[in-house]
Amino acid sequence: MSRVTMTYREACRQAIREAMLRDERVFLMGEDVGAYGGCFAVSKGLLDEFGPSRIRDTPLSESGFVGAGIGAAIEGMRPIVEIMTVNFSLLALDQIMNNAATLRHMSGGQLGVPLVIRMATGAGRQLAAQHSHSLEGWYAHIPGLTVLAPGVVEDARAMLWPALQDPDPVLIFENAALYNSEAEIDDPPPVVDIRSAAVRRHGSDVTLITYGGSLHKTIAAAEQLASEDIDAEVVDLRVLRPLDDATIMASVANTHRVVVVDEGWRTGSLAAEITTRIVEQAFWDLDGPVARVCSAEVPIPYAKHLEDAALPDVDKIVHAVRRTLGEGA
Amino acid sequence: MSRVTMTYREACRQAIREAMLRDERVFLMGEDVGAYGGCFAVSKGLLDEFGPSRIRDTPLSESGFVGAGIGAAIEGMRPIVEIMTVNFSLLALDQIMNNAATLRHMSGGQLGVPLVIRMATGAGRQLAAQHSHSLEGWYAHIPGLTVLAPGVVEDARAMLWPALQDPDPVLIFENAALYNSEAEIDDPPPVVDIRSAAVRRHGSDVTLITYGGSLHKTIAAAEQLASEDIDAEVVDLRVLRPLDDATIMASVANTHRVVVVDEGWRTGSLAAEITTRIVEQAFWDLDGPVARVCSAEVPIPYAKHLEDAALPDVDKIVHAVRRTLGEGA
Amino acid sequence: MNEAIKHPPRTHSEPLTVGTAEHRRALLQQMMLVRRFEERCVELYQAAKIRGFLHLYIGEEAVAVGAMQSLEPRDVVLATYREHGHALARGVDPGAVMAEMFGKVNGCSRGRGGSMHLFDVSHGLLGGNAIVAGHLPMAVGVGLASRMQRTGSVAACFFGEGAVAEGEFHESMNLASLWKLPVVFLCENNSYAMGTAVERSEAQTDLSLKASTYGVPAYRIDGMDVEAVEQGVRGAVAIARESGPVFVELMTYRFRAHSMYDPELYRDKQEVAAWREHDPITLLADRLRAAGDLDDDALAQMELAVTETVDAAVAMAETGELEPVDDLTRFVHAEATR
Amino acid sequence: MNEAIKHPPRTHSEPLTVGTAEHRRALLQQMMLVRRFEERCVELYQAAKIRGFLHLYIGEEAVAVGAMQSLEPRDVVLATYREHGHALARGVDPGAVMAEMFGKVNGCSRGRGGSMHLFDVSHGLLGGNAIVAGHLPMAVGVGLASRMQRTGSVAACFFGEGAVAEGEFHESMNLASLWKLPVVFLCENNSYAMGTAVERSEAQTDLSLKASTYGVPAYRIDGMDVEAVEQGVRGAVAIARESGPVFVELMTYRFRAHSMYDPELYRDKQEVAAWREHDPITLLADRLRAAGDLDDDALAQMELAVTETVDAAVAMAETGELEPVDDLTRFVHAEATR
Ligand SMILES: Cc1ncc(C[n+]2csc(CCOP(=O)(O)OP(=O)(O)O)c2C)c(N)n1
Ligand SMILES: Cc1ncc(C[n+]2csc(CCOP(=O)(O)OP(=O)(O)O)c2C)c(N)n1
Ligand SMILES: [Mg+2]
Ligand SMILES: [Mg+2]
Repeated sequence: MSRVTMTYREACRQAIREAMLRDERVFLMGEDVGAYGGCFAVSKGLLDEFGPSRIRDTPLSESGFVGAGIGAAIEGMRPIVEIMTVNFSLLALDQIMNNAATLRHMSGGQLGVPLVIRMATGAGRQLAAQHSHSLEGWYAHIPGLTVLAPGVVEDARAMLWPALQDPDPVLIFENAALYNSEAEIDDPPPVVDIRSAAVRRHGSDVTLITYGGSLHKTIAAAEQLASEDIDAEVVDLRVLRPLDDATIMASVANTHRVVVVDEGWRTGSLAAEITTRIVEQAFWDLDGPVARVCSAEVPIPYAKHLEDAALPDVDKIVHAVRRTLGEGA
Repeated sequence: MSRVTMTYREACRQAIREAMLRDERVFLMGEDVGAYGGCFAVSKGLLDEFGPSRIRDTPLSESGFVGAGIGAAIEGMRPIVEIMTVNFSLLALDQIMNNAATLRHMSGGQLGVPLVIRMATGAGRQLAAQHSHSLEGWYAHIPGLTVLAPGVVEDARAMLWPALQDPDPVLIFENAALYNSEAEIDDPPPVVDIRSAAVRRHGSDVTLITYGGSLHKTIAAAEQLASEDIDAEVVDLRVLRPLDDATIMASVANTHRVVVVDEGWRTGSLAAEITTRIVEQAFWDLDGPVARVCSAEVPIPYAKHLEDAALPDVDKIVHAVRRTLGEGA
Repeated sequence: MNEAIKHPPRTHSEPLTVGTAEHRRALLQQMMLVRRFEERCVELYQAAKIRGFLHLYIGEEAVAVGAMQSLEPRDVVLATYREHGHALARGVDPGAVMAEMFGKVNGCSRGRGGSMHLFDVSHGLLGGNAIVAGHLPMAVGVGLASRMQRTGSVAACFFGEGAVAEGEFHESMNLASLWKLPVVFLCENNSYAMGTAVERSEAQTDLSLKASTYGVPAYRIDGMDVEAVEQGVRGAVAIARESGPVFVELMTYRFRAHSMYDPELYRDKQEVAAWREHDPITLLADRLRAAGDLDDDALAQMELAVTETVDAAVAMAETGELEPVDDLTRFVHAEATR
Repeated sequence: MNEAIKHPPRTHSEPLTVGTAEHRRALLQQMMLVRRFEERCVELYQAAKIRGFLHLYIGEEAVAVGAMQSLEPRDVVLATYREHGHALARGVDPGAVMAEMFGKVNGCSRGRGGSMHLFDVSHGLLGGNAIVAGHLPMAVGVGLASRMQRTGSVAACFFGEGAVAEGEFHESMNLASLWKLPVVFLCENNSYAMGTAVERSEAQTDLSLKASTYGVPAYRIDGMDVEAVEQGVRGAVAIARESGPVFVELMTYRFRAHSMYDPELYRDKQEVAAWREHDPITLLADRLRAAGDLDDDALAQMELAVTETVDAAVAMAETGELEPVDDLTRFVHAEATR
C-alpha cells in the first residue's frame, strides 16, 4: 500500500473509474457527464475511456433520467446518476421519494433499487439563491434512503464502492467547495463502511458535530480553540442517514457539551435532529444546552459579504463553543 | 354573531367562497376543483357559483400550474392553488422552493408572491406509501414560506383569509382525516392571525405540542391522562413556520415536561425542531428529556394494522407522557 | 346526444386477423375474470374487507387482456393504480391479488401495497404506481437496462390519457426515443382523468400527434375490441423489441366511477350508456357466437370457471394471515444491510 | 467542416421590411452596448470584481435586441441566467446591472441576485431565472393574470433550446395553449446546452414541430439578423396579444464558453469560427454601410457612446455601497408582515 496525493474531484473520478472497471453493470448518467466532462470536471476523460453507453449524457430532464436510473437499477444495472447540483434535484424529488425510497417496502420486499445518485451541494461560491442549497440534511428525513456526505478526500474516494454494493438507493452529496481540496490518502483506498461516523479530532471539553462542507471550518475552529485551551472533539457524521448514534453519544458522554455545525437552514436542520437525539439518548450527560451553528434563514444572497454572513464559519463556531462552555451547570 | 355547526370540509369551502366574494382577484386553480367538485369535495358547487375562469380546472401538471400561480400572484392576482395532496406536491417543489419562496429576496424586495397553496396531507386512510405523506413539517424548513396546519374547524374557516392577505406565499395543509370532523363555530368566523399557536387545553404537569391531524389524538390522550390525574397542556401549533416560540416556552416554563406529537417521520421531523428550540431557549426549565411521538420510519403500509402501528395514536401518546413523567429529576 | 358526449370508436384501424376459436374464447374468459373479480371487489369494499382507494377497470378489460397477449415472460409491465386487470391478465395469481387488497401477508405485495400497488416480480409486474406518470421514467430505465444487457426484453408501460399532460410523459418519451429503447407506451384513453375530460386537459387532443414530435411511431386502436388491441399491440411490441419506442393510444372507457368516492358529476349518463353498448365482453362474445364458436353452454361454463377462480381468490384472501406488527419496519431496506 | 458542425442560418423566413436608418442604427448601437458591456464583464470577472457564474450572451445579441423592439412597457419579460442582453435591451440602467454583478446595494436586485438574477420591476423584467425552464410556468401565470385582468399585456419568455427537454416546457406550452394566454415562448437555439448538442438532447430536433402538438403556432427565425428577429417577434407578439401563445425559435450561437468555467471540449473551433462569420453586429453594420446609412465616423461615435455608457456603469458599480450585513434577513418576507 502506498500514499497518493489527490484532489477531492480526482478522488470522485477515480472512485467512478474503479467502480466501472470492477463491475460492468455500473454506468454513469447525467447532464454533461460525457462530452463536457462534467460540470465540475469530475467525469473528465471518462467518456474516452468507457464510451457513450456507459458515460451517458442526458437531456435536461432531471425527473426523467433519475427515474430511468431507478428502472435500470431494478432491472439489474448499477447506475450512478449524477444530478449536477442538489438545486436541480427538486425536479426529481417525486422519483426519489415516491419511487426509489419506497418501492422495496411497497412491493413487500420484492424490488430493490440499487441506485447511487451523486450531486454537488452547498453554498459559498456566490451563486445566489437558486444555486446554493444545502439540502442533504433535508433528504435525510426520507426512510428508504441512505445519505452520505463525504467531507474528506479519502471518503470521496472510498464511499462510492460500498454505496454501489448497497441493495438500496444511496444519495451522495459532494460539497462543491471541496472539489479542489487536496489530501494525501492511502492507495488503494481503505475499505470504509457507509454506516459510521468518524472522529476527526479527539478532545475532552466539547463535542463538535458536523459533516461535509462544514467539516474543515469546524476543524479549523477546533484548532483555534486549542490555542485558548479548549480541547474540542470533532465528529464527522459522514453518513447522514442512518445516523451513527453510538459514536455521537460516546463523545457526548465524554465531553458533556455539544455544538452542531450544519450548512443547512437552521429551522428543520439536521442539526435539530442531532440535538434531539442527544436529548433523547443522553440528556443526563449534558451539562448545558446543545448549540447549533447553521445557515441563516434566507435564500442565499449573491453579494459576498451577505453570503458569508449567512453561512457557518470558523468565527461563528468558535463563538458558539465559547458561549456553550460559558453557560450554566 | 351566531354559532353554526359545520364540517372541516365545509369550513374550507366557505373560506374559499367568502374570499372569492370579498376580493375579485382571488381565484381557485387545481386538478378537478371544478367539474369534479374537488377530490375531497371541498370546492363542490363553486364552479356553478363562480364560473370556470375563477374555478379553474387544470391538467395534471403540478409544476406547471403551481408555477402559473406564482406568475399570476406576482402580476396582481390572488391565486389559491390546490394541489390535491401533498404527495403530488413533490412534482412542484422546484417552483415552491426556487421561485415562490425565493423571488422576493432574490429580487432585492421588488417582487412578492402573494400565493396560497392548499393541499391535503396525512395518512390513516389505508392509501399506502405514495399517498400517505405528512410533509408539512418538512416544508417548514424553507425560508420565505409561511406554513399553516389548521387542526380545528374554526381555523380551517378562519385562516385562509389572513393567508390571502399575506404578501408572501403561504402553504395550508389540511389533514385529510379531518374533512369530516364537525364543530360548532362562530359565524362570522373570528379574526385569527397566522403567527400564533393556540393552547387547546390548559394543564400543569406536562406540555403536549402538536398540530393538524394529531391534535385530536393528543387532546384525547390528555383527557385519558386526566383520569390518571395527569394534567396535560395541549399546544396546537397551527403555524408551522414561523414557529410561535413564545407560546411554546411559556408552557414549558409552567410544566417542565414536554412531549411532541407529529405525524411526520421521526428523523428530521418538525418535532425535532421543536425539541431543539426548547433545548436552546428553555433548557434549564426542563425536568427531563423532551419526548417525541412520530411516525415510524417506513413508507406507510396499506394493511390497516401495520398503518396503525406506524402512526401516532392515543396510546402511544399516553405512554410517552407516562414515560416522560416517570423519568429522572 | 349532445356535443360534449364522447363517442365510442366505431372502426378498427386495420383489418383484423382473427385468432383460433380457442384463443378467442381464452380472451373472453380472461376479460370475464377481470370483470367478475372487480365486481366482487366492489362487494368486498362495501363489506369493508377492502379499503383505501379502489379504481375499477370495468369497461377497459380489452386493453390489458389484449395487450398482454404479445408479451413474453422476460418482458416487464408497469401500470397505474388502476391495474387489477393488468395483474390478472399478466397471470398473477388472483388469490394473491385479492389477498393484497385484504392487506394480508399472502398478498402479492405482502399487504403493504393494496389495490394501487400490485407487484409480482416473478411475472415481471413492477407495480401499480399511484403517482400519475410516475412510472414512465422507470419504464425508460427498464428499457435502458434491456438494451445495455441485451436481454431483448420490452417494457410495457400503461398509463391514462391524463398522464400525457405531466412533464414526466414528455421527458420519458424524449429519452426513450433518443436512446431507441424498447418501451411500449400504452395510453389508455378513457376520455377522463378523474373528472377532467381530455379536451380540458390537452390543447391538442390527438395524442398520437404528440408522439410524433418525439420521433416515436404512434398507433390509435379501438380499445373496446380485444382482438384489435391484441393485433395492434403485437405489432408495437415487435417494433419496440427491434428498434425503439412505440406509442399506442387505446380508445376505451371506464363504465364505473373513477374510484369509490366519485359522484360522477362531470359526465352524462347517456354517454356512459352509449359506451356500455360497446362492452368489450359482449362484443367478443357476440362475435364468437356469430362465428359459431360460442353457445350458451360454453358461456355458462366459462362463467362457472371464472366464479370458481374468484371464489378461490376470496377464500385465499380471507384465510391469509396478517403480518406480525413487529415486522412493520421490514423491507425499508434489504434484510442483510441493516 | 465535418458533419457534426452546426451551420449558421443562411436565409430569412420572410422578406425583410427594413426600418428607418435611424432605427437600424439604434439596433446596432444596442447590440454594441450588450457586446461591450459583456466584454467589460469578462475583464471585471478576471479582476475578481464580478464573481459567481457569468454567462455571456456574446454572439446572441440580435435576439434580445430584436425581440424587445415590439414589446410595450406593460409587457413582461422573463429570461434565463444568460440575461444581461435582455436587461440592457429592455432598458434597465446599465449601471444598475453592473452594480448588481458587483454585489452592491445600488444593483438592480440590491446585490442579492448577481448576474443570473437581474430584476427590474419598473421595466417589467421578472428575472433572471437560474433553473433551466423554471420560469416557463411563471410566464404562463403572467399571461393568465393578463387575461383575467384584461390588461392586454404579453409575457415574453426567453429560454435556451436545452430547456425544451424539461417537463416544465411541456406543461407550460400545454397550459398556455389550453387557456389561450398571451405568452410568447422565445427559444434561443444556440445549438448547445452547456456541452450537449441539441441532437443529443432532442429526439426530434425540429423544435417548431413540438410547438404544433400543443396547437401553438411556431416560427423559426435567423437569430443572427436583428431585423429578422424584430420583424418575426413583432408578428408573434401581435398574435399573442390577440389570441394566444406563440413559439418562436431563434437560431443563434454563443461565441464564448457556456460560463467562465467551460473548457469547450464539446465543439470544434471551426464551427465557432464559421458562426463568427455571421456576427450579428457585423451583419447589420455591413448592411447599413451598403445602404449608405453608416460610415466610419458614425461607427466610431457609436463606439464612443457605448464605451461611455459602460464606463459610467462600472463607475456606478465601483462607487455603490455594500448593503449593511445586518440587513441580511430583509426581503425574505415583505417588510410589514414580520
Ligand atoms: C401526480 C398526481 N397528481 C394527481 C393525482 C390524483 N389522481 C389520481 S388518478 C387521477 C386521474 C388520472 O387520469 P388518467 O391518467 O386519465 O387515468 P385513469 O384514472 O383515467 O385511468 C388523478 C388526478 C395523482 N395520483 N398523481
Ligand atoms: C434544472 C436545471 N438543470 C441543470 C442546470 C445546469 N445548467 C445551467 S445552464 C445549462 C444549459 C442550458 O442550456 P440552454 O437551455 O440551451 O441555454 P443556454 O445556456 O444555451 O443559453 C445547464 C444544464 C440548471 N441550471 N437547471
Ligand atoms: Mg383517463
Ligand atoms: Mg442552448
